[in-house]
Amino acid sequence: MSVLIDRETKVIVQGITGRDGAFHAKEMIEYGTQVAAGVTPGKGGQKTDCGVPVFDTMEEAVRATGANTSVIFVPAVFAADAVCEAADAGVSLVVCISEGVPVQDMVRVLPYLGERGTRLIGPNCPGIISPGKSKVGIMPGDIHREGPIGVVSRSGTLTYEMVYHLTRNGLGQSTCIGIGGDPVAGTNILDAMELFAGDEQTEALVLIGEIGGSDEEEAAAVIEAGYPKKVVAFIAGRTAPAGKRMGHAGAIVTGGTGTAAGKVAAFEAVGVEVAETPEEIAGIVKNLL
Amino acid sequence: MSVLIDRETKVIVQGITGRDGAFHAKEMIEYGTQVAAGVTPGKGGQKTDCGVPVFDTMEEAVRATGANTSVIFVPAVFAADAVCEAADAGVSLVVCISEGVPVQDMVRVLPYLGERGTRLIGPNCPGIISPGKSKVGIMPGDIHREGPIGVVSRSGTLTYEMVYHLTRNGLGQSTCIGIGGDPVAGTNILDAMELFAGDEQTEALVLIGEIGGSDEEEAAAVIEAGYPKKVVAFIAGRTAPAGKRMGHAGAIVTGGTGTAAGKVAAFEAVGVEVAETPEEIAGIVKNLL
Amino acid sequence: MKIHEVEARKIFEAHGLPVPPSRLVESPEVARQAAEELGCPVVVKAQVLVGGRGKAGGVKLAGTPSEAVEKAEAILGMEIKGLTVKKVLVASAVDITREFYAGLVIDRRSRKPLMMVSPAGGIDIEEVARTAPEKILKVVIDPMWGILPFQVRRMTSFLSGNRDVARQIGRALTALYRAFMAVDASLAEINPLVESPDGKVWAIDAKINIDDNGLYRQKDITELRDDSAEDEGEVEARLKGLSFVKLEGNVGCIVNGAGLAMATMDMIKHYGAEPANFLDIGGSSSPEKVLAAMHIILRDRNVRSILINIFGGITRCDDVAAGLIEARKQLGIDVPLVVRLTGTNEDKARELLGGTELIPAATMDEGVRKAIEMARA
Amino acid sequence: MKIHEVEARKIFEAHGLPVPPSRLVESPEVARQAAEELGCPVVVKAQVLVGGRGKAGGVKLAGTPSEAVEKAEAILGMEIKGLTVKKVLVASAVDITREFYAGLVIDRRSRKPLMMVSPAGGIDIEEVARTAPEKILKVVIDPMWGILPFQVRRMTSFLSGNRDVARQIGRALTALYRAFMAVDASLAEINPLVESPDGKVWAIDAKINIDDNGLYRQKDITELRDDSAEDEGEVEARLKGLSFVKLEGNVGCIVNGAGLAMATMDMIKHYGAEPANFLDIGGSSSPEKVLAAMHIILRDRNVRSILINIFGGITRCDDVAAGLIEARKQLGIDVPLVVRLTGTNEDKARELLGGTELIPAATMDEGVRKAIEMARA
Repeated sequence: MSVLIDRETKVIVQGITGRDGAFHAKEMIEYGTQVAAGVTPGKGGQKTDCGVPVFDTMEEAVRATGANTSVIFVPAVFAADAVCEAADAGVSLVVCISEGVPVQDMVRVLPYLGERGTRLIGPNCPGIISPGKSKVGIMPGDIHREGPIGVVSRSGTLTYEMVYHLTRNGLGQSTCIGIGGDPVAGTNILDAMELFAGDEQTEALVLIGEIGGSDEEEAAAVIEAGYPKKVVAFIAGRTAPAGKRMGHAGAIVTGGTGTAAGKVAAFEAVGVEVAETPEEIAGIVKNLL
Repeated sequence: MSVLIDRETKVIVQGITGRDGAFHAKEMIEYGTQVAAGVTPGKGGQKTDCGVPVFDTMEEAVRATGANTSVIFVPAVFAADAVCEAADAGVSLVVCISEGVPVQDMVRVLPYLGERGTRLIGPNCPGIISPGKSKVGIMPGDIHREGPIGVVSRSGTLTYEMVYHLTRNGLGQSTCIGIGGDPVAGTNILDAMELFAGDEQTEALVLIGEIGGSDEEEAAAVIEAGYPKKVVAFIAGRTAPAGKRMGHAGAIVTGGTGTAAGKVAAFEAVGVEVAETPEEIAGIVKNLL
Repeated sequence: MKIHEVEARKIFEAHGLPVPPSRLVESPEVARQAAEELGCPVVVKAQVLVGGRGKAGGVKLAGTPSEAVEKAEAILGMEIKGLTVKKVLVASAVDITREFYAGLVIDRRSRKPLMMVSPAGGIDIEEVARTAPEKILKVVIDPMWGILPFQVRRMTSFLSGNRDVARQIGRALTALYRAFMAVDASLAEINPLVESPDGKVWAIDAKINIDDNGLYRQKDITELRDDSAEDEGEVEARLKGLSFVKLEGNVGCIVNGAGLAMATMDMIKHYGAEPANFLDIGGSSSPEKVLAAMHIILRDRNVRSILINIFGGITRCDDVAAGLIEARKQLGIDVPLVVRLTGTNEDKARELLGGTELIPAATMDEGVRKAIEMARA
Repeated sequence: MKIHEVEARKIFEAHGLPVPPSRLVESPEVARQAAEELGCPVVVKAQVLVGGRGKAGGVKLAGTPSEAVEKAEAILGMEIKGLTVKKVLVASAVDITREFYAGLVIDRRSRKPLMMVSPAGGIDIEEVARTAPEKILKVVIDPMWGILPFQVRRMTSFLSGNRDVARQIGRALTALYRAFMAVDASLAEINPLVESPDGKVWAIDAKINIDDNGLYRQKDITELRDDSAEDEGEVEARLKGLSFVKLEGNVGCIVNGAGLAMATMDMIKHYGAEPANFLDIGGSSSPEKVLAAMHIILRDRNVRSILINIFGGITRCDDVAAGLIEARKQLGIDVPLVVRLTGTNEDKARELLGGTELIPAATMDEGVRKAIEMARA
């Protein structure tokens, strides 16, 4: 199996004529993803260099192709509109790569999606990859291999670093979900854990957390209550000072909550081993399996 | 069985110290309904004549009693707030008797309830009765008898008239749901049909429709697609002129849509017999069973 | 509640819709002045609260101030669907290249505001829906967001290929939505929204119905209510808290509950007669309401008999009986009254009415048949 | 983005919160004038973008204009958490009967605005949360509705038994919410909201943080940014589109991606040294960004070595290498650079860097260890 995306996933790229959209549409196609269409208002009727038809609206693109997923590369200012347009057009999964989306936009976007039964990954995320099947995002495909490890992460390049070590040590991945670094995300660590809980391919889960919020603490509580997969964790930001935003809008320690130490302790208290460096992760996972 | 309410239903009366709220709380208790508490802001700590404790907020009332249902008698101006308060406090069913709620309030109330998984009946409705078990509403209890007929109705007294004939002819009711006469209601005919579809006690359903909207036409389509219960209908407003609101905010024929003739034809086209007078209903139901 | 075009124009304008300037006038001479001030050509439009003014000759173009006087003379005093025209609007006329339709209602299915636009403006939208549904685009609007940019794009590109015109239409649609929400409208319509030869977009007609339930928070609009544009009985009913609609038959009826009232009318028709009215006295009805109801029905000289059909619940039958007795005393009642009272305090009511000439009926069916019989006698 | 109290007060006031009058002054003499105009007593408050001003002696009461001068003299020029006080606010002092706390954030769990109120105002709310959590009431607000009346009732009755005070608090909370939403705030706080002996409610402190992602539509607020109140390196980083946070160690680092940058810092610590900074050059990094990053890090005289840790994806390793070469040319680099480049165009980068004195590392682990070694050398 795998979660969220597989060989059947049919993708529309919103913002396909932009620099990033065009580049990553090509990369996704090369990886083997079914990129069915692109959308850029005012550019309908064109085709991209890779032969992907471009439509003016999501509604037309979905009607013409039957796509079930969209990935968004539009500037942050237009991102909320693009997400709502995708949900309205009926896709069941939206992956928003765009970063810089105001949090108040997300506060309104999420109930809108909820009413329509659409899942959002992101914003400000690297996307999703089910190695060997489909890639809907911007991660380098070649560091991944198909296998039994699920990955859920709040960051981008750190995930690549971790996956690189997993793959080098023969630990392929079922699906890697980059949930993004914003404080309000469409899918959080708990939501992603729920998805992996029912996936047969996944034998163990690597959670890559960081400072800010309490997703990791809540994940620990879920694990304590009984979670069907083995879990290993990594927490970035042990040396981050309080009150400073560390790049990601969501990575900030406020008033003693959201510290790396608290998250590490929460995991260790429920028997989840936490790697101290990215390289360590592979050894820990191997010992578990 | 029965739908929505039964002997286990625990009710909070919002607006219990008002004239209507006080009167009907008493009537409900006399019918056998478990009225656990009442809420009126500023009157917390009192008890009603029937010994029902009054709280200032729904949150306190639910916490203290574990009630799962509320029934609202507050003036229309405060109704949307009361419905949201009930949903926020965690009850799963809210019955809003209040009439005169602005439709734009309902437009905002319904997504609010949707996010919290709360069902609303009404506004501007007589409520629900599962004869012999529980009554959460304002209908005269004594005209009802327990039995195999489900009733869904957009009106109040017309329903009593119909139920009166059913009961006199030995046709008891599983549950009667008065969904209310407003154009935007928490539960419409289709939603109610879905509830009855899974109810073992219900053998046949009486749909009491009226002019305005297209609930009845959509119900006919559902029946055509295969509905597990036998259905009989009545449509009020065959003589209503176009463009005039007939009492209920929702009872208006606009531009040739929502006519009684159209609704009758839609039902008859799918084999649903439509009674011409309220008295006829019992005979038709008897022939079906 | 319906409001006049002139008021709807003001509301639209206040929310940023481009509306041609206009003057409301009550006499032909003032129409001349208005036409001179605005500059001709002007349109002279009857202000009545019914549709189809155009077809009825209530909207006319005037090329000169004198023509404006003529047209105003012709329209003022005209009867349109039973209503006398007392005021006309004199509005700057706009040359028309294209006509669009834009309307908003609350959609019962999605339970949200629904915007409808069509490039076939200027004609009855129900007609377009019947004959060319592909010419109507419907967009459900989320009240948390208002119209989203992608929705504006869908609608404007459906209406116009011209980018500048599309931009103006987009702004107009956004303004229409804001106006709709701000006044608790149940319907807001621009038909037509037009494009002029110089590429400008104008709302040259305006229609707004207000949700009666929202009126309590729309004080400004409540003051706009024009009683003179409504049936007298309906105005009186509203003031007394009753729901009343006048019809053309001769069997009057007083009922508690809208559904039962409609069913009563239907049954009168079913047994071969015509109902004179719809009248719902509502839930917890006092004797005063019954008295008011009798007063309203007795205005109608067509009425030959009256059926009182009550299924008591919250409504107490003895209250209704008391009201009827009071009405007999106060009003000169010269038509037979058939009374069917079932439910709460039915026995008390029977006692009160015993010995009067009121005609009792045990069931709704019997009541209807007796009332028809009386009306025919 | 943090804004000064004086600006937060203006925003609150514009949204209807009762805020005592005040003047922003930069010299003790102007403080006298302000105190005379406002009437004594006044409070003199340091305007710095850090918390804990009160504890640091940055907030003082003055009973006379001369005292105001004294206090302003004492506070102006003071250092609070590394920032020099350049301006003070002179505000009318309010007598206090009770102190409340009211704050708003975006709640990560409900993904909605969350209002927190407490009758234990005036002290650190985190402290209250730790020691007496039952003194904090949290209410999730639906952005479609804003604060609903029942929520206002819950909060006001939690704070005050006095009906008039509760009514004023209710209005203040509603205004606080409006202000929060209007300016794209990520945090808005009144601590304390006070009741005075005459039963009036006042917001006597004001704190607002703005969501950086919302700044593009908050032009007025963007202009309020006070660069002088921030670290110079952080200001430069922001202007160049980099994320930078200065720390106290001596191993500098330049990384692509916030998570990897944190992990790099953590690993420096893990191997026994201290990171000098957090620096994320972002996704599609140009040579110019690398140059800017080097410039920012080299400001810091503590830095003994710099690790460049890149996991190329969108970021191209050759771009980073080109930036490094340019930096070597333009900047006098006197510290060793350890370079770990993996991923897109890794080979090209290696070619570019061949023959330079840059120290290559094959893995992150090796890079960190080499950088620490160099720093210690």
